[in-house]
Amino acid sequence: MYNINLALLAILAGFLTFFGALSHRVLRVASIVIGIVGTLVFAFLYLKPDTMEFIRMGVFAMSFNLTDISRFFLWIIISAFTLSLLPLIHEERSPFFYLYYFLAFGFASLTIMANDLLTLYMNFELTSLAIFAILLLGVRGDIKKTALKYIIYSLVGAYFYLGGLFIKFKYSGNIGFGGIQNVSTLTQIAIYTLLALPFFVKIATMPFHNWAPDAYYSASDSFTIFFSAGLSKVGVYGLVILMLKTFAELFKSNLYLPEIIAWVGGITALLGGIYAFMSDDAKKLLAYSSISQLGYVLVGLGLFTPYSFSAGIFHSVAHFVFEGVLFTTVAGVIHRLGTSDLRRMGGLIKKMPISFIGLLLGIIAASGIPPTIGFPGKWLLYEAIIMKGDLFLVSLVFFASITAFLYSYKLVHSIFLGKLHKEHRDVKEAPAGYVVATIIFLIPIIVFGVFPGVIFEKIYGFTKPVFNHDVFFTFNSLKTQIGFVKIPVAGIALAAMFAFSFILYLIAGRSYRAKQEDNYTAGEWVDEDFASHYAQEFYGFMRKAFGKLLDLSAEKFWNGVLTIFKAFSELTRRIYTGDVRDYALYLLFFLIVLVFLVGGKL
Amino acid sequence: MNIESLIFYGVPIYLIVMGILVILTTKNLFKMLLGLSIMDSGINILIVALGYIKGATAPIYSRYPEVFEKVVDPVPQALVLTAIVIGIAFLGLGLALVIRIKEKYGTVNVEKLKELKW
Amino acid sequence: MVNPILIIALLLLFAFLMPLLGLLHRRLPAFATLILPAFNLYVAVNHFLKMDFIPVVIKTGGFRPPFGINLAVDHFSLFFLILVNAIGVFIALSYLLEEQDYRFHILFLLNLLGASGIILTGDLFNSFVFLEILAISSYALAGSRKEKPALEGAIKYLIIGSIGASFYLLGVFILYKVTGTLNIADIALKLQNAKSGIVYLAGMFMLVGLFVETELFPLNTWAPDVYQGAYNRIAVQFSSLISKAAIYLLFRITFLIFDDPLFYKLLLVVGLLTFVVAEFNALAQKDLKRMLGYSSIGQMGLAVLAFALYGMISHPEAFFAATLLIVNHAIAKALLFANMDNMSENATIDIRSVNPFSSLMFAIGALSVMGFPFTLGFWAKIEILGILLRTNLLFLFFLIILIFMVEAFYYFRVITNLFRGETVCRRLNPLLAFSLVVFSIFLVYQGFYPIFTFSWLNRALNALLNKAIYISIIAGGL
Amino acid sequence: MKILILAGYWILVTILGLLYMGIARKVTARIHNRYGPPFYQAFLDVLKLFSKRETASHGVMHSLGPVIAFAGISATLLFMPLGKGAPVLHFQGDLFVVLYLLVVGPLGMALGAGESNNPNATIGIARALSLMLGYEIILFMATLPVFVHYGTASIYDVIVKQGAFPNWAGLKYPLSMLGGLIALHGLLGEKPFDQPIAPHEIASGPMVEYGGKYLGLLQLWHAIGIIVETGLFINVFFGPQNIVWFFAGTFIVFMLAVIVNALMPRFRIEQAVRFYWGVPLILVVLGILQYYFWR
Repeated sequence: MYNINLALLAILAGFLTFFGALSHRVLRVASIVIGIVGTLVFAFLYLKPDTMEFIRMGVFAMSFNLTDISRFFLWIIISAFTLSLLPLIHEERSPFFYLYYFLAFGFASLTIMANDLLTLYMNFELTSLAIFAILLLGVRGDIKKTALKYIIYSLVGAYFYLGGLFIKFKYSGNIGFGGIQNVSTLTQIAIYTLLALPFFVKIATMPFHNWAPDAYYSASDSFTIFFSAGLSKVGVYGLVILMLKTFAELFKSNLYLPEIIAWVGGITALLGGIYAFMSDDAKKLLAYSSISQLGYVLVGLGLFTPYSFSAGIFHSVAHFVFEGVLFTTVAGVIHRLGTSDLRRMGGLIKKMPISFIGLLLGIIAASGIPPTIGFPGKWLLYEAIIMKGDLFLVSLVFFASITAFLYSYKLVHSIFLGKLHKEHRDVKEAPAGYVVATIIFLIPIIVFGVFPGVIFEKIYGFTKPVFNHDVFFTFNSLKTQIGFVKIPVAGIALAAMFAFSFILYLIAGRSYRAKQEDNYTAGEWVDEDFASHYAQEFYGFMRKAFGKLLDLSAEKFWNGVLTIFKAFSELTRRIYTGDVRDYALYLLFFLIVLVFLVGGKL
Repeated sequence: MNIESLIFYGVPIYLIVMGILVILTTKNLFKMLLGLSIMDSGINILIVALGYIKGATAPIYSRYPEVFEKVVDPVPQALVLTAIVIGIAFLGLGLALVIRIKEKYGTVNVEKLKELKW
Repeated sequence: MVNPILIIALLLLFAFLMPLLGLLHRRLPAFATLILPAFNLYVAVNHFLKMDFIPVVIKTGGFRPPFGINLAVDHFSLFFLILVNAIGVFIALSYLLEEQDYRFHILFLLNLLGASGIILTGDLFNSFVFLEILAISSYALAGSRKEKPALEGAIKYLIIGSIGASFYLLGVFILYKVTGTLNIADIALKLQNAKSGIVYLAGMFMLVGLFVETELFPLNTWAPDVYQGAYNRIAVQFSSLISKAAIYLLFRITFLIFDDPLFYKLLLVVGLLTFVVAEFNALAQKDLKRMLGYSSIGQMGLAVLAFALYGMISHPEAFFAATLLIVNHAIAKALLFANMDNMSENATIDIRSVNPFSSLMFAIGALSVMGFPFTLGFWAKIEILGILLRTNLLFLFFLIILIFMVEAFYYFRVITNLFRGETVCRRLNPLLAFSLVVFSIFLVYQGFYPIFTFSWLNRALNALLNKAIYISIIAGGL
Repeated sequence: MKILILAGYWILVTILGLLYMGIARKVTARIHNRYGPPFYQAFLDVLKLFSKRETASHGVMHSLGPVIAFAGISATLLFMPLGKGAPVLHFQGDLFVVLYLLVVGPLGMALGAGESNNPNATIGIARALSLMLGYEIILFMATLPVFVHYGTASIYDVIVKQGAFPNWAGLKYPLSMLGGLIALHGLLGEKPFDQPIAPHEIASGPMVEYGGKYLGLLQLWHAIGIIVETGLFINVFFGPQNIVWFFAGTFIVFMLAVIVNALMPRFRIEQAVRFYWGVPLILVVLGILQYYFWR
């Protein structure tokens, strides 16, 4: 059994679901379940390291190889995919939607298994195309514009990648992942930039992030789980593989490149966080948070020390887990409420307790509070940057991490806390698929938060050959030259103190349940209709604090670029005046030019 | 530059230039086709003139070999014959199109024929 | 093996017989137009498979080359013959059930005759005649739709086209005057070593004529109008048949006769200008067919550009890329333009109501033109970027990539609109749908596994590249 | 045994924290030329609050909020060394553990207050979180050169390595120390940075719906918080060599804050944030530059 049969299986399951969705609801659900089970069974039983190639054409052969790195990221994608299929059961969509969904997964897995740059490119493009098709079946917002924006950003990145691929081929004579020898540093940096561009686009690094908020906003809600938690890992994988396999020497020897990339990541993390807490839509907020969190990943990868690199990869796993749970719970809420506008939610904690717990742990992890999965990565990242000695960068990253508290709280408050709206009085807990997915997501949040060594060991397997560094972790503790943390201790301390204060709480007298409107309102009478949910302009005052910073828009910049192109095209099309005499004149001029060209020879 | 070559080369070149000038200056589609035709004729004459050998006779098959040395090259004339036929075909077609255009647009003014542009 | 001269003869015969056939039965002309290209295709494929690499001379009137008119058949010309006739079969089959005047079928056959003749002939003047047959039937076809835009496009094409053709004739004659022969191989033989200035002048005159037909800037001014105005099937013919036959001639004589850096440089500049201007113009279009027309022009420019790079790198890969691009473009554009029949008339880029089938077909065609992976166009794009990089012109390399982005932008803009429009199921022409499916499957299958196209293309290019053999066999009069 | 010692320290800190609070009220009153409550008033308050028979709650999260807040700050305390030689859990975690655990408390309270359906509470929290954007980064950047200077991220190691009086890190990096002091002021929520509470504006913000044992827990949280927050500053910049020094240091720093608090009006929230991005930011940036160029 070849590994790439996983993709074939997914495509098959996609067609099955397509026809299932065409025929009957039950068949649709059944075929989705078959898809989940089939993918998992294959993944557990048949994924094994092997290489294969077919379609050999000259220097190119379509080759696949399941290395340790690919297997690592493949598992993330498989998990995100299967988990996101659970909520999908409840989504009634066009049959094509399911087909594209499975295709996106299939091509993404092929991308990760690719063993050379061109195979990677081909499958990467098709992944983008499948996502584009899914975005075309979006549910809200300006769908056309969103989908177009997504595919154009992706393609621009991909075309530059293609350019980089050729230049790499020119210098190294192959299109494998191998390094380039005997080339000046500047050329190498140029090649790296070109090759890495589509992956920067994929993980929505600023200033290539514009597609992401719109895409997450308008895409189907259960797809965004897979989109953020799973498909963004294709971008992370691409960066990892380029850095580890192709440009390791460059990153080790060059002083500036790692810093620049890390700074780009840091700025992305910060601005992403700021935009996140300034947005009033749940999905857009999560989109920006995803961008921000992937910014940390980029900081870690870019800095290219053994610690930071491991931290970056670990954090990408964390990103998968907590963005997964955040998007799942928010999808459940949107499924029940029919809106993603934070200003029209509120007070759902009593109606959707499991979703609340899921979201709560999700934001705790996203904020990086121990002992959740968000902590070890961030901890290691800070230590790594400090060890590298870039104090301003670590300050930037720390600043970015504060924004996480702001948007996290905004999210959880606007949805679950505050006042329950009248029309939401009969809202029920999210359907079973959402709940099950949420609960499954919660397990790794805690387990890998307390025992990060399990993941670090896998990461160590493929960073060791490059960095040749020592083991810096046990299964539950991390140690660097400057610091040490034993995570269960923090967890136990928290738990013990919680137990203690809970006892204090219990023995200190009864509490009675006050009605929601039973409030301190300075003597005013409050009834059910009183709009007391604070969700509009949550951090509105920060607009004044940030001032012009919020006007910074990559969108405007890219629109400007597009305007230049269009202006140029307006210019060139004037050549075609429509008057046949002009055309004859062109012909004559052209003839005269040609005659002049040969004039010297006559 | 003798008078002979002036006629041989000057006349066709004059015709070609005139034809092109007509195409470039007139607004009337019909006249434009005429210009094209004039230019075509100019080129045809140029070809014939280029193929001419002074003092030679028509290239007609003869039993006497000495005649062969004094015939002009037959190929250009064959070419021109074909070209003339082609020219007629395109002129006929062009005129048919002009009639159609007159029916549809009500005019043969090229300045009015600018619906398709840019 | 069937004598290829039959291709020309039968086409001409049936073109004359058309009125008679039309009298017998009103459907008969349409069937004749299907059978003839199918026969041609059979002959061409048959020859292509059975022929060895030595070109074959088919004498007419009993004269040996360099005298008399002869057909020179090698793999390269057969390859194009197959391409052109396949498109012919496609068009004839797709519109088999359409009610058309028999005169229309005459024009179609003449058009095919012109294209096949250009490809088969070994004689320069003969090529002029066929070029004119092709051109005149094209003018008529372009104007066959009795609507304002079609007539306007046709008359513009007619004027520009006949000026160009006149200069082509002049160029041919000058070559004859210099070398004393009209046989292409013989001319090549005689001009092999010494080319005087007058030969360059002749070449330039001929190129002017050919640039009009191959839609190269700045002589392609008529093309967008024709694409926009004519019937969709005529647009298919223009993008996939007429211009492809003309570009064959351009490649053949440029490589064989004017094999000189000056010409390659000229083609490079012209190709690049065509590509850039056309793609940018396509970006600004509102009318869908006009946009596709500009895209067609752009692809022709790119093909010529790739071809011209041979002058810089002297590597057959340039020809390979150019020809592959032409094949891809012929098929993909045939798909796109024919698919326009399923869409509303005067469709703009904001097209809304369309059926899912035609959206899919449009997407496949557009993806192939853009060179998306797993379409035939991908390999063409890879090849072109490959040769661009060989030239060390990094600026050019990135310019082309930039234009690819522009191309992707305007195509995806339409695809987005197509897939978001509310679906209206128009009645499909079943035969058209069938041929669309065949072509799209070909594009995708060849994208996965392009061995078939590659091996045939390699054979064709071997024939083109073995210039010495071609010249010695044909001019040597074997 | 170890647990008993820990518990002892914890009780000591709680008591001292409450004492600080009482003294702060007294000092403030004296500055305002009032008599003020007795210095043990905070104890009385807490006792009173815990002995209330019945307390209003708006839901599970509302009840759990103060519990989490108290648990969070207590857990943080366990990782915070109380000067040199105080046996706490500092060897199990470093600065970043402390910084992140420090957030658990406010987060718990924010969650609890959020459920109360009183806009004042949420406004207070939104302000508190926004203010964090101001002072947290300053505090972090202020301590950074010290940690890097001693090549460790562990607070305890910093204390040990810097040693007694003339070697204080605060004297080596005076600009950072000054920036840190200003940041600490915001961390403590004293005027002019008391927008989250703002009693006259939003009715003491997050605490508005809390009474009885909840408020009691919050008071204890506040008491411990004072020691932990000032302790972080003292530990980093003045390396207290024993526990007495530690408490003396925290007391002095806290009293400094109280005096400033008594004399100051209140910023608007965006003014406060922008204030931090002005002079204090320049101070701490200079501090970091000092580390790079003039160690």
